[in-house]
Amino acid sequence: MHFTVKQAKEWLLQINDHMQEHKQELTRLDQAIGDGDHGINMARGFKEVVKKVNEKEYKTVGDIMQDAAMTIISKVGGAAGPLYGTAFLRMSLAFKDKVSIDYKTFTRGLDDALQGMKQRGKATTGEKTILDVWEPVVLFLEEGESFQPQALADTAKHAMEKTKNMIATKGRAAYFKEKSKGHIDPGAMSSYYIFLAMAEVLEEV
Amino acid sequence: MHFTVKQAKEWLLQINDHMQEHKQELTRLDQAIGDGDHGINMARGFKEVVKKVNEKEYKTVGDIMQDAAMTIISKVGGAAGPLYGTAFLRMSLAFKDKVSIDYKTFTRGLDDALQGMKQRGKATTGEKTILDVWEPVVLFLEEGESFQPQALADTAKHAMEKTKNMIATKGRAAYFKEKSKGHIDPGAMSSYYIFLAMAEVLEEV
Amino acid sequence: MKKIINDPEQVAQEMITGMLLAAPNKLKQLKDTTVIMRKDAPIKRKVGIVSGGGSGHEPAHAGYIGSGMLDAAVIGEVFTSPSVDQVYEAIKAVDSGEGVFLVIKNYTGDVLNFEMAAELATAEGIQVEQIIVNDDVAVEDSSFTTGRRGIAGTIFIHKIVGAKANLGGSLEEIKRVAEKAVANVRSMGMAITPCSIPAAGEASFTLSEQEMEIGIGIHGEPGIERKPLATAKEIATELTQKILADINLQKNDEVAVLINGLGSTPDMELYILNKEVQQILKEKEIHVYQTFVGEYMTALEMGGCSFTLLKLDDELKSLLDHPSEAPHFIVK
Amino acid sequence: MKKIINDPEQVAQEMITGMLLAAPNKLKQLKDTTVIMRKDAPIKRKVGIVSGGGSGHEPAHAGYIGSGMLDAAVIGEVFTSPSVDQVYEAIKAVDSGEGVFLVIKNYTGDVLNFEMAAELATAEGIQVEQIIVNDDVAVEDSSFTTGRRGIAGTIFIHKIVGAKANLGGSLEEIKRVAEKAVANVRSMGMAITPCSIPAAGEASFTLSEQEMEIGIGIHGEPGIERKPLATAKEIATELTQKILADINLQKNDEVAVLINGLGSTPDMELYILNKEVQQILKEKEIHVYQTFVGEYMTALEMGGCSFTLLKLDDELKSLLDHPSEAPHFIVK
Ligand SMILES: Nc1ncnc2c1ncn2[C@@H]1O[C@H](COP(=O)(O)OP(=O)(O)O)[C@@H](O)[C@H]1O
Ligand SMILES: Nc1ncnc2c1ncn2[C@@H]1O[C@H](COP(=O)(O)OP(=O)(O)O)[C@@H](O)[C@H]1O
Ligand SMILES: [Mg+2]
Ligand SMILES: [Mg+2]
Ligand SMILES: [Mg+2]
Ligand SMILES: [Mg+2]
Repeated sequence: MHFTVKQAKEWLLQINDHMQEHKQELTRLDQAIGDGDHGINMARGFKEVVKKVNEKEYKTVGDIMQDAAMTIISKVGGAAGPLYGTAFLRMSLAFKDKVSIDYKTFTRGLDDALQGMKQRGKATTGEKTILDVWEPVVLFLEEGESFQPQALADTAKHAMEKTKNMIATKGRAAYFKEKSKGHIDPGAMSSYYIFLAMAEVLEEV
Repeated sequence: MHFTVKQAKEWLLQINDHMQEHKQELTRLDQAIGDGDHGINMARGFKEVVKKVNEKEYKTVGDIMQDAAMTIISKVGGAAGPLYGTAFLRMSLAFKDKVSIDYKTFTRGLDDALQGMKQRGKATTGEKTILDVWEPVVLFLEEGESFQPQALADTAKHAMEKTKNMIATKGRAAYFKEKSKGHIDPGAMSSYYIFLAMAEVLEEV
Repeated sequence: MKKIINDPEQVAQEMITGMLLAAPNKLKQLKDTTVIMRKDAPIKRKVGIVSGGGSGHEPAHAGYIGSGMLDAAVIGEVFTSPSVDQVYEAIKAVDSGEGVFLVIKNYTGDVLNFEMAAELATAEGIQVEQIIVNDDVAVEDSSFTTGRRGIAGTIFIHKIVGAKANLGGSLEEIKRVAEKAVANVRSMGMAITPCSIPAAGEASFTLSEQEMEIGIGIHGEPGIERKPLATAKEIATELTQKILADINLQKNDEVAVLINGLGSTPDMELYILNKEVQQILKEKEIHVYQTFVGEYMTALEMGGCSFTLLKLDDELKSLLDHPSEAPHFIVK
Repeated sequence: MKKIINDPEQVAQEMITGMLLAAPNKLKQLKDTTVIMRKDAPIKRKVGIVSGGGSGHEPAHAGYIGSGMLDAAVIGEVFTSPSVDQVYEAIKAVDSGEGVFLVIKNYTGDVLNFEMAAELATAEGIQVEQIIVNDDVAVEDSSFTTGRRGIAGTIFIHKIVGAKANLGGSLEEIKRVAEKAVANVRSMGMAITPCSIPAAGEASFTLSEQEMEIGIGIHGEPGIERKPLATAKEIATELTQKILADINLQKNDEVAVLINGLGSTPDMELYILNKEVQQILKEKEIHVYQTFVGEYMTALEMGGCSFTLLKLDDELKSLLDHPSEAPHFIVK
């Protein structure tokens, strides 16, 4: 099974569906330990991503991922915008000129994305952020040999839930210190939906 | 029976007691059909009147009324300040150099006060103001021949209650138009307390 | 009622102290009064300009003290006109021999106290003239009422008379431009949340979560109508229409626009309202000479706004453009 | 949540339109962006100064655009950093060849977006320098956090770097005074009522009728402590003590003081707070060179305040005194 332009596009559409549907849930979490805009930011940004990728025909996965990255960077704003934007930009570089991507290349692209976000945000795992979902997912992919959609989604979900008991040391939630415990990190949750969307798309193949 | 410096002073002290006690009631009425400061204004002003007249020994009723007038003018503020201030100033002129005031002089002094307020406020009776208590009281005094404290208080009370069904055409309550109906005018109520205090003082004589 | 204060009975006094400490080189307090004035007043060969009223409308009026606007502001208790003697002291303090001009908002309390003070000053040989500002179109000017209220349009009157005085205008000339400006200024407000007088301890009125009041006064006096909270566009349309219905504005006429916040309405919302107002005026081909957006005449922490239009001719334009050093209305 | 708006998703865009319509002779919008800039930018032989961040803090930052302060402000959605490309466009637009200096408040979103934009601009051959403002002493600067937040002290940084740029300072010289100013500025805030982001539709946090929160951030991020609402004097004492504990101020040192309203706190209360602060500083024999009281950096309609102290030397004093035409910080 390979990841093609068709899957990439479906992935983006599916992410958008989740962001629209869970906008309020994400915002509520960000109200609890942030400034209450994460759901708004993600819903606004991915709506624009869908608009953008629906306008064009893409030949390569790299191209569609690059348009997604640029739209995320310019439309999401906040902390999540440059971080997710960096992730998609790194994937677009890893998938450059490719029309179909195999498991290994796909895994490498996601690891590039993770490393890009780590550098950009000067953060590491355990700080109650996006990274706490991306790293377990990348490790899971690196251990496997082919796409296992359900296990992928489970990994992301489990990772997201683990952020609940973490104390934030990066991002706005860090101001809440110990009080940030007891709430799932909003960025971790939006990352979960990104991987859930991926699993749903891979499932259909 | 005559009205002397002693009674004049007791009158002012008694007015103050009523204003402190009914501060919130007056303010509530003014909240309903004004700007909510009448009780605050009257309580602040008469507290100062008492402070002032307690500082000095007075020889004439005119003198103590003049100090009361000047204090009201400078400490009450709002619409009530210049109006009541004018009333007490007119009384002080009518009682000038007098150590003891008979019924006729007293009545004339109160009529002067009423006329002074009418001129100052360019208002007449029936406009749901202070005047709607003062005029009936002055008429009552003019019809009588000697002090009748209880009847005086009843007249003032009755007059105050009649303002409830009036529509205000002067002062801030005028902005409420028809809606001003159903609430006693705050100025009418403070005037009632002024005459109630007077009756209480005369009663004791 | 939640407030950052010490003693509800002392708010006006303590505010005055805080104002003076913030601008010790520009302002002084007239001893034993609640009068704040220019440190350099009285100004030789200039008519003195005095305004004032109850406090709770900040920056009105002390924020408009400065060369080109007011010489003194007389500050009352919250929403309560200052008393006669305070106004009288202010008049005496700013008179340089050229006389004193009073700007009075049309409320019984203000009118009575300022007029009595003017009588006292006149008796002392000081020339005093005055203007009563009644710009609020929410209250019809009929025999039914004491006349229209004075609201945010007062700021334009301060500017016009202050400029005229600075240019050496006599009391009579100042009175003439003041009357012209008042004849050409109209305002109207609306509220979405109430305010509370500190000493009263509770809100002056209540509005439900879905309600607004059109035409409300700056002390919470009622307006024309309570109705469901509308959009900025609808609100702008309603207020502008009411104002335009009352003032004769033709195509190509020029106006100054003031979008005033009543206290807790963010600048963001005032700018959104401004967008709508400018659109409406543009459609009517009324030319906007200058726009002011911000808090100019507040009602404590009331949520809401007022709009003011001042119809301009060349004279009013040049007076509006005249330099002012008043911290809340600086013109270079 | 009661707001005077049209569409909660469009508030930032509509506000920008309203701002431009209010000052068409002074401001322009960079096409297809949320960047507002001086109409006459780029200014020849002057380093361009760019600031910005989420909206909802008005008059920050667009109110500080003008000769002597900012050349451009990049405006994000409410409480959301503007994106990389917006900042990048602003940098390109104000560069006259002398380079561009960025003033960034220390929030992950702002830092990431501004830094990525700076990288892009540097790659295009534009010289870019920056300062990260972190004046909020409520959050200790430990490894536990992402560092202190940037709040109202940012306004002083705008003033200092804007003046230095106006005086012909190079990027390096501007960076030096910016670092000096940031090293000498400290702030702290508190809230009594919350704010709500229009698109969220509900308050970001709740406080009971008797509660206040000390050390709150300008987006409603938590502070140090929730406790019973205290008097102005107690609040002033607590905030001032926290600031003084963090900055080395000796007898006879000179400071600028900023008493900032967060949105719905009336000027009256800010002046009462100022009275208390000045008293405390006087007792410590710290000399107040200049005082600013008003709304400089708000959090929508939040009720509350922040205090800022900027320790001054001769250089900072002269930069603070340098003329500014920015409408919300005019200096003659
Ligand atoms: N340095 C960082 N590295 C990785 N993720 C981060 C970092 N800082 C914040 N985040 C993530 O961003 C999320 C918040 O995004 P968002 O609400 O859109 O931005 P903002 O905090 O600017 O309002 C957090 O929940 C967290 O997961
Ligand atoms: N023109 C007037 N003549 C007589 N009484 C008046 C007039 N205007 C107002 N009043 C009285 O003043 C009262 C209000 O006084 P107060 O609340 O102290 O002043 P303000 O209206 O300035 O807040 C009214 O209830 C009314 O009785
Ligand atoms: Mg957020
Ligand atoms: Mg009243
Ligand atoms: Mg009053
Ligand atoms: Mg944000």
